[in-house]
Amino acid sequence: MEIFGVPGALLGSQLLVGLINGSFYAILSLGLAIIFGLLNIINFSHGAQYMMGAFVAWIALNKLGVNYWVALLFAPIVIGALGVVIERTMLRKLYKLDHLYGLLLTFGLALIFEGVFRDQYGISGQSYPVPELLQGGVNIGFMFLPIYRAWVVVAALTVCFATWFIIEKTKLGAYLRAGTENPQMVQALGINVPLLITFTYGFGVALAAFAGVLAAPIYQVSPLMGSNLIIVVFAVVVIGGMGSIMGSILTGLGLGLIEGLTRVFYPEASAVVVFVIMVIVLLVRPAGLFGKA
Amino acid sequence: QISDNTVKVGVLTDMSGTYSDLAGAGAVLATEMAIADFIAEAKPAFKVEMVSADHQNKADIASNKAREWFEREGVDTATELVTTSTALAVMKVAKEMNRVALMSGPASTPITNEQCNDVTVHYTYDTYALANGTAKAVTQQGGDTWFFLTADYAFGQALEKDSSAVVIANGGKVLGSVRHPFPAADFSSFLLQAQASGAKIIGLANAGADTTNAIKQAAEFGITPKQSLAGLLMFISDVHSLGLQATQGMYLTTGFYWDLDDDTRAWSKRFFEKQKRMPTMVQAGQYSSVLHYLRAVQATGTDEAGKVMAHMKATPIKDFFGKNGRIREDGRMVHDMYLAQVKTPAESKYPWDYYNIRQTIPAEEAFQPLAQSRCPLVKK
Amino acid sequence: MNNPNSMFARALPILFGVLFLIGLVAPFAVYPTFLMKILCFGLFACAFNLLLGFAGLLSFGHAAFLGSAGYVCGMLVRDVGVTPEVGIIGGTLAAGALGWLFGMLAIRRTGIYFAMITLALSQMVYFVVLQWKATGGEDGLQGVPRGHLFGIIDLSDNIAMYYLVFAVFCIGFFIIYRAIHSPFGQILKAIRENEPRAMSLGYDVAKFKLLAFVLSAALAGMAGATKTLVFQLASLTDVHWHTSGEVVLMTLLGGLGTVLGPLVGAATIVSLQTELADSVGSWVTVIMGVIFVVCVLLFRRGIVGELQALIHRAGIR
Amino acid sequence: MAGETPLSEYILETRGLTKEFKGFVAVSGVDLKVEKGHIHALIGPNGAGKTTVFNLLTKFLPPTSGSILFEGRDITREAPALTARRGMVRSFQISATFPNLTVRENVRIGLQRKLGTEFHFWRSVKSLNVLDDEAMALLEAVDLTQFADTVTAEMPYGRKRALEIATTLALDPTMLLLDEPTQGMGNEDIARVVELIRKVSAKRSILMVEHNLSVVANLCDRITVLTHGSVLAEGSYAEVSKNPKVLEAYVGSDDMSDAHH
Amino acid sequence: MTSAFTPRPEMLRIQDLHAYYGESHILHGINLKVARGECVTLLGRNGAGRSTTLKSVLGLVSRRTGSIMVNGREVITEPTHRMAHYGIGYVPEERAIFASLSTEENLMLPPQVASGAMSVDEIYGMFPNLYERRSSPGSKLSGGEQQMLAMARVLRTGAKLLLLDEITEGLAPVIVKKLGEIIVELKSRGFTIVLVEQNFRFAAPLADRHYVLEHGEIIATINADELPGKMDWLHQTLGV
Ligand SMILES: Nc1ncnc2c1ncn2[C@@H]1O[C@H](COP(=O)(O)OP(=O)(O)OP(=O)(O)O)[C@@H](O)[C@H]1O
Ligand SMILES: Nc1ncnc2c1ncn2[C@@H]1O[C@H](COP(=O)(O)OP(=O)(O)OP(=O)(O)O)[C@@H](O)[C@H]1O
Ligand SMILES: [Mg+2]
Ligand SMILES: [Mg+2]
Repeated sequence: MEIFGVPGALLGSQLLVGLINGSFYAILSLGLAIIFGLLNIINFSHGAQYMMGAFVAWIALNKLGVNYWVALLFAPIVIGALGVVIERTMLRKLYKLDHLYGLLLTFGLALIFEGVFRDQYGISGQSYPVPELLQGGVNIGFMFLPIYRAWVVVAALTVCFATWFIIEKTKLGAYLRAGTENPQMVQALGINVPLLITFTYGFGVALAAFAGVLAAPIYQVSPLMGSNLIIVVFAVVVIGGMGSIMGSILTGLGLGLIEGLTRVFYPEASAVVVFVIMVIVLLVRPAGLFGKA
Repeated sequence: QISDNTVKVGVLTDMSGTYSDLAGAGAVLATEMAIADFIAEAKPAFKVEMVSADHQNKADIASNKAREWFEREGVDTATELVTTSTALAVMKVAKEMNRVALMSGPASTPITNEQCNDVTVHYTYDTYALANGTAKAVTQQGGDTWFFLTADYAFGQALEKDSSAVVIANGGKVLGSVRHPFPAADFSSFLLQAQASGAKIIGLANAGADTTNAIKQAAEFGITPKQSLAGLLMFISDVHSLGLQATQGMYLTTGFYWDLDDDTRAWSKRFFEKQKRMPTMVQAGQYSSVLHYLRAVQATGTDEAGKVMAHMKATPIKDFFGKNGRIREDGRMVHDMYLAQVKTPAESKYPWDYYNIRQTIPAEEAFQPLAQSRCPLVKK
Repeated sequence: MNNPNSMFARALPILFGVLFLIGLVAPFAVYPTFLMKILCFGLFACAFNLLLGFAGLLSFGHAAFLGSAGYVCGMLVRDVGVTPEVGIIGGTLAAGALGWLFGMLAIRRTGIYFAMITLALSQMVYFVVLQWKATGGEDGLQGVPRGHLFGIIDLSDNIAMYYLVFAVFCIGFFIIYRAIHSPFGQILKAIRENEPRAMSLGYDVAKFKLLAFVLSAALAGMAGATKTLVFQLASLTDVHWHTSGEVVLMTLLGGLGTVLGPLVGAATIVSLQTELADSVGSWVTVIMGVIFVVCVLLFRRGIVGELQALIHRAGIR
Repeated sequence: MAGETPLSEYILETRGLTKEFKGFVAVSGVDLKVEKGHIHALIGPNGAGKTTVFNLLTKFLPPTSGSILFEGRDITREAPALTARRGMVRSFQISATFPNLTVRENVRIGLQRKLGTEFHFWRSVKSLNVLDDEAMALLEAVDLTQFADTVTAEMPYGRKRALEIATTLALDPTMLLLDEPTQGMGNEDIARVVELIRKVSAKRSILMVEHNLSVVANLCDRITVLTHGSVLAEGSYAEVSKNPKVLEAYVGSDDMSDAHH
Repeated sequence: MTSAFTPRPEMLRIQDLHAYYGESHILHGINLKVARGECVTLLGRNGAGRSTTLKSVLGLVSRRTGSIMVNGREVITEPTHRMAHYGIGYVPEERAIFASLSTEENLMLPPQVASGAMSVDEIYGMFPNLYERRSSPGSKLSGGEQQMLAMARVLRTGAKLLLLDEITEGLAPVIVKKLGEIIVELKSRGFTIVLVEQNFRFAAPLADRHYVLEHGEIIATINADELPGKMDWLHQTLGV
């Protein structure tokens, strides 16, 4: 079977690969969406925090002998804690101001993080082995699916939907959503909003670090691994609708698929296709696919 | 005869970006070593100084800096210049100011073809030599069907074009290619297309992080070892960062390997002591080119570009790097290149023991023949 | 009159005069190419500031105008063989036209959505520049001759080139200054302050934003075209989103919504990039990062903004 | 009076005006007629749809069905700015000024349009100084002369309302739409604004939403009472205040004056 | 001074309260006390500082000095989110409805800080409009519906000291009347109420005492029984 001259099996495998990439987009854009939605901060250092997640895993493995599974928990905690410090010492001062300042501050932080890691570890990056349990792959008929990639999809989707559930369906989530709008009033109702916000930022950052650990065995762990990703992830968040949790998850997955298809039909354009989609979406639906106008 | 009685060497390189590991600080160190060795050996009557700057892989920064160096700081030669766009920009400034440009970092062949000029030396390698070395050897050894994974920009396309020609000339077939955006992180889609093509060899016409990620993911998807990868532009720094597990068995062409003979080992040890890494061919080439330049200045007693260039071209290069080296009229420095195969982890006995040298490609065969040159300087 | 605002307003022409004189003699004290770079980016940032600082629109794709004008100018001068001033005008018009196109698509959106549409559109421009043969792709458009101004004055002389750049800057700066202090600028300010109200007073808000956008794009293009002549090349860097980000930083560092701030910001960043890159090597990005963080946390009004506030306070006392 | 009579004595007319929000009908089939030169009030319990009607009239929302006629012309689908230029101008429920401009500049923004130079980015701002006399006259009318050079943000709330009205008057509108013009004001300010409205109503028609019935009783020629999106009653204050349905739905007692502040 | 003899315990006592927004000094030493079960009003012209007084109690100003005692406990150093736990409920003048939450979610949101909180059903009984619009997002409510919701929301917390800022603003007379009844009922249930009002007709019959503010200072304290005698003065000062 062929579709536009492309064998069906190849198309199938491309879609699957697209889904895998989509999982990364989903989990990264989810973190961004949470931070934007609840703090009104455009977290430009998200890419750097993703990178640091991967590096923490690498350092843990090579310097401390900590294995992948522990790192999967450990790295988000470490980087999340760093996020908490950043929020407490810096971001806190910016909430009343325009988004622009949050964006600039986190941009500056990204420069610092990337610069320091580059200086310490060079640019070419480090290899992180696939954990033993997940090595190899299975032949699923139309393609060879590395087990590790299958794991990535499962892990990412689980985390995404758990997060969505917490924010949309629990009381804690309701506080968060209300706190986004009018923190003073939520405080007046007796809720410790500053703590909530700190926790939220830490959590968003931890999500980035989690994605970083997931990515470590696939990509080279390198200081710039996040800097090119970040702009695409922004686009995902915008297409989904800023601040919409489900929007960013679904859009992340969907864009992964579309990008995968572009790589077959017009590979040169695969880097730009998400922006084309973004323009079209925003022209038709000004607040993004899932955003509230 | 020598302005200010000082010869100033400018190292314009990527200190912080994608190429900072293969050039960068290591290239600055190599320059310092070259200057120190030159002073020790020649006891020149003039002073030799070095300045360095980060061009951040941006052509405008590079040209701006080069211009400033030439105009304000009396720099006599701009060197290294990894990334073709910066190289092209600087060689024009050098021509305008009549200074010498020594290029050990950049890869593209236009430097010695359409864009060539008489103050530029392209020193270490170029895409033609790499394609020629790797593609030819691999095809001849039975890897006769190819599929290219090409970085979608001028350099990648040139590499693909040159390699395809070599493959076909040696009786092989090119089954297809896919152009990926530059830079890219995820190659699985492209690799799957390469896999679907059924080609024996997947040629990686890209560089740096793109190459390393592609190699890593090829292993992950079970593409290697069923199909083989040929890195068309790989440096020892890439092998080092990927590790032998992922790269074992790959063919690559290099202008230099630290563990080749006693001379290379001696120099590389000195380099290693300072940099804690073994030198790449760019860094070794940088040393060699600067030394060659300084010797020419000493010999001619001037820093005027024309005279120095004439002497450099007239004098064969014989050092640990430039085996059978000479600079042709198009500015191409030709020297022996090596076809290397990456060792298996078991074969590797000590740190940085990465390559088996399979073949020495003689200087005259390694590079694009003058007859094919499109450089106006070449009289036909 | 002790009103510090009016004191400031009266001091401004004097300040401009002094700066103009400094600009005239500067190339004899400072390296002209460096100055030219500052002026080009200064104009770019001023044009950007017209949009962000005075119309409240954050464009995250302004590099598209800088870059495309640069390429157009470069191709006109190099491949068509026109004189430099025609190249600059051509580049400016091209950027203005592109700005109109961008504006038509983006102007009805606000805030972060506006920023993102402009970013997306500029990424497409980047893609075109990368793919199109005529632009030289990754290698950039190299070897653009500076040529002879009006066919007479040889611009390969740095000093001559400098005065052209200086003149372009002054023209651009004047246009921006005028636009801010014009009937149009007044409405723009009103729109930024309270858009629904401006609409209810009968002003077609979208048209004003569009005009501001086109003006800003054209002036950014003017900077880009001039820059191409100065460096004799146009490269992908000019259309990359990093450049779009950089101009935001320049404007903020100098002082958002101040007349001179963007120039000061551009000068600071350009000098930092050139000077630091030589002295601290790979730490330059870290240092830049630290500067932004410190700026955002401590000097939010930017250099010029803080100075103004200082004078203001002194004036009150 | 041959063919030259206006088509109707109504300056503003709606026919079957309806607005649905996802199944919820906020305004249903409202026929509203505002006579030339009248001050017409729109009152009704909370959520009756008053603000929605206003938003429909000023094009901030598109109607689901029905039409709007202004001076006999169907303006249902016109752009908001165009409607404003036709002479129908609104004020907002929440004070709408340009906070960082001075009071004089605020008024000038309103005046500026008739110069036709609003797109002239090459012209000096001094070219607007010709408007200063007129601006001061308007400020005089609302008693804000001494604030002319104050930055608007620094003014007390009540004065901002006055400024807003002055800016609106600068357009010399034939019809004013006022959404709760006295909301959030102290009684002193209310009295001032009532006077102001009376003063400016001389050559104009006014439609206002107002909860303060003493204001309504004082000012309005005609009153339309809205509940649940449709018209419950219409008439003069005297008529409406005796209507038992109105008393029940809106006042909640049998004496309208109970509802005066 | 009849109330001085009533032995009711003190719920709120403010002494020498100064408050600032950024650089501007708004309150210049406010002193007032409210006993449990009392209703007092703060009167004054626009900008007199009535809202600011309420905000200062909650810590929603940039800086404040002086003393604020709630139930005999000094709270001026406490962060805002602790205040609810001392039994303070606040209805701000801008209503502060959570636009992205539905009416019902708005009502469900407040954590219960004390016993005696009203159930959602009780609330709906009190405000039938809210029941009708229970699933609309807060942003889609009419001005008056938002006002009702803001009032209802604070009753959900179980707070016993209510700070109410212009709650009748923009409400139809029917609802204003209803609110009056609600306040009377709340008083009878032992709630303590501080009311900021423009609508003097509404406030006068409810309050035990009136504080008149001007320029951030209390210029007069009028007990309910003194009111008739002070009407003229009030008219003059407030323009009532
Ligand atoms: N965008 C919207 N989407 C859904 N429902 C809406 C929307 N806007 C208003 N409504 C509903 O329509 C009804 C009428 O609202 P409107 O604001 O017109 O009332 P109003 O008469 O101005 O009341 P108030 O005096 O309280 O301001 C209300 O029940 C409100 O909840
Ligand atoms: N956030 C703020 N920043 C600066 N100044 C403020 C702020 N809020 C209020 N003010 C100023 O504080 C003073 C008192 O305001 P407040 O809101 O307490 O007045 P009020 O008596 O409640 O009157 P109103 O009827 O306007 O609500 C006013 O002069 C006002 O301009
Ligand atoms: Mg309303
Ligand atoms: Mg108030």
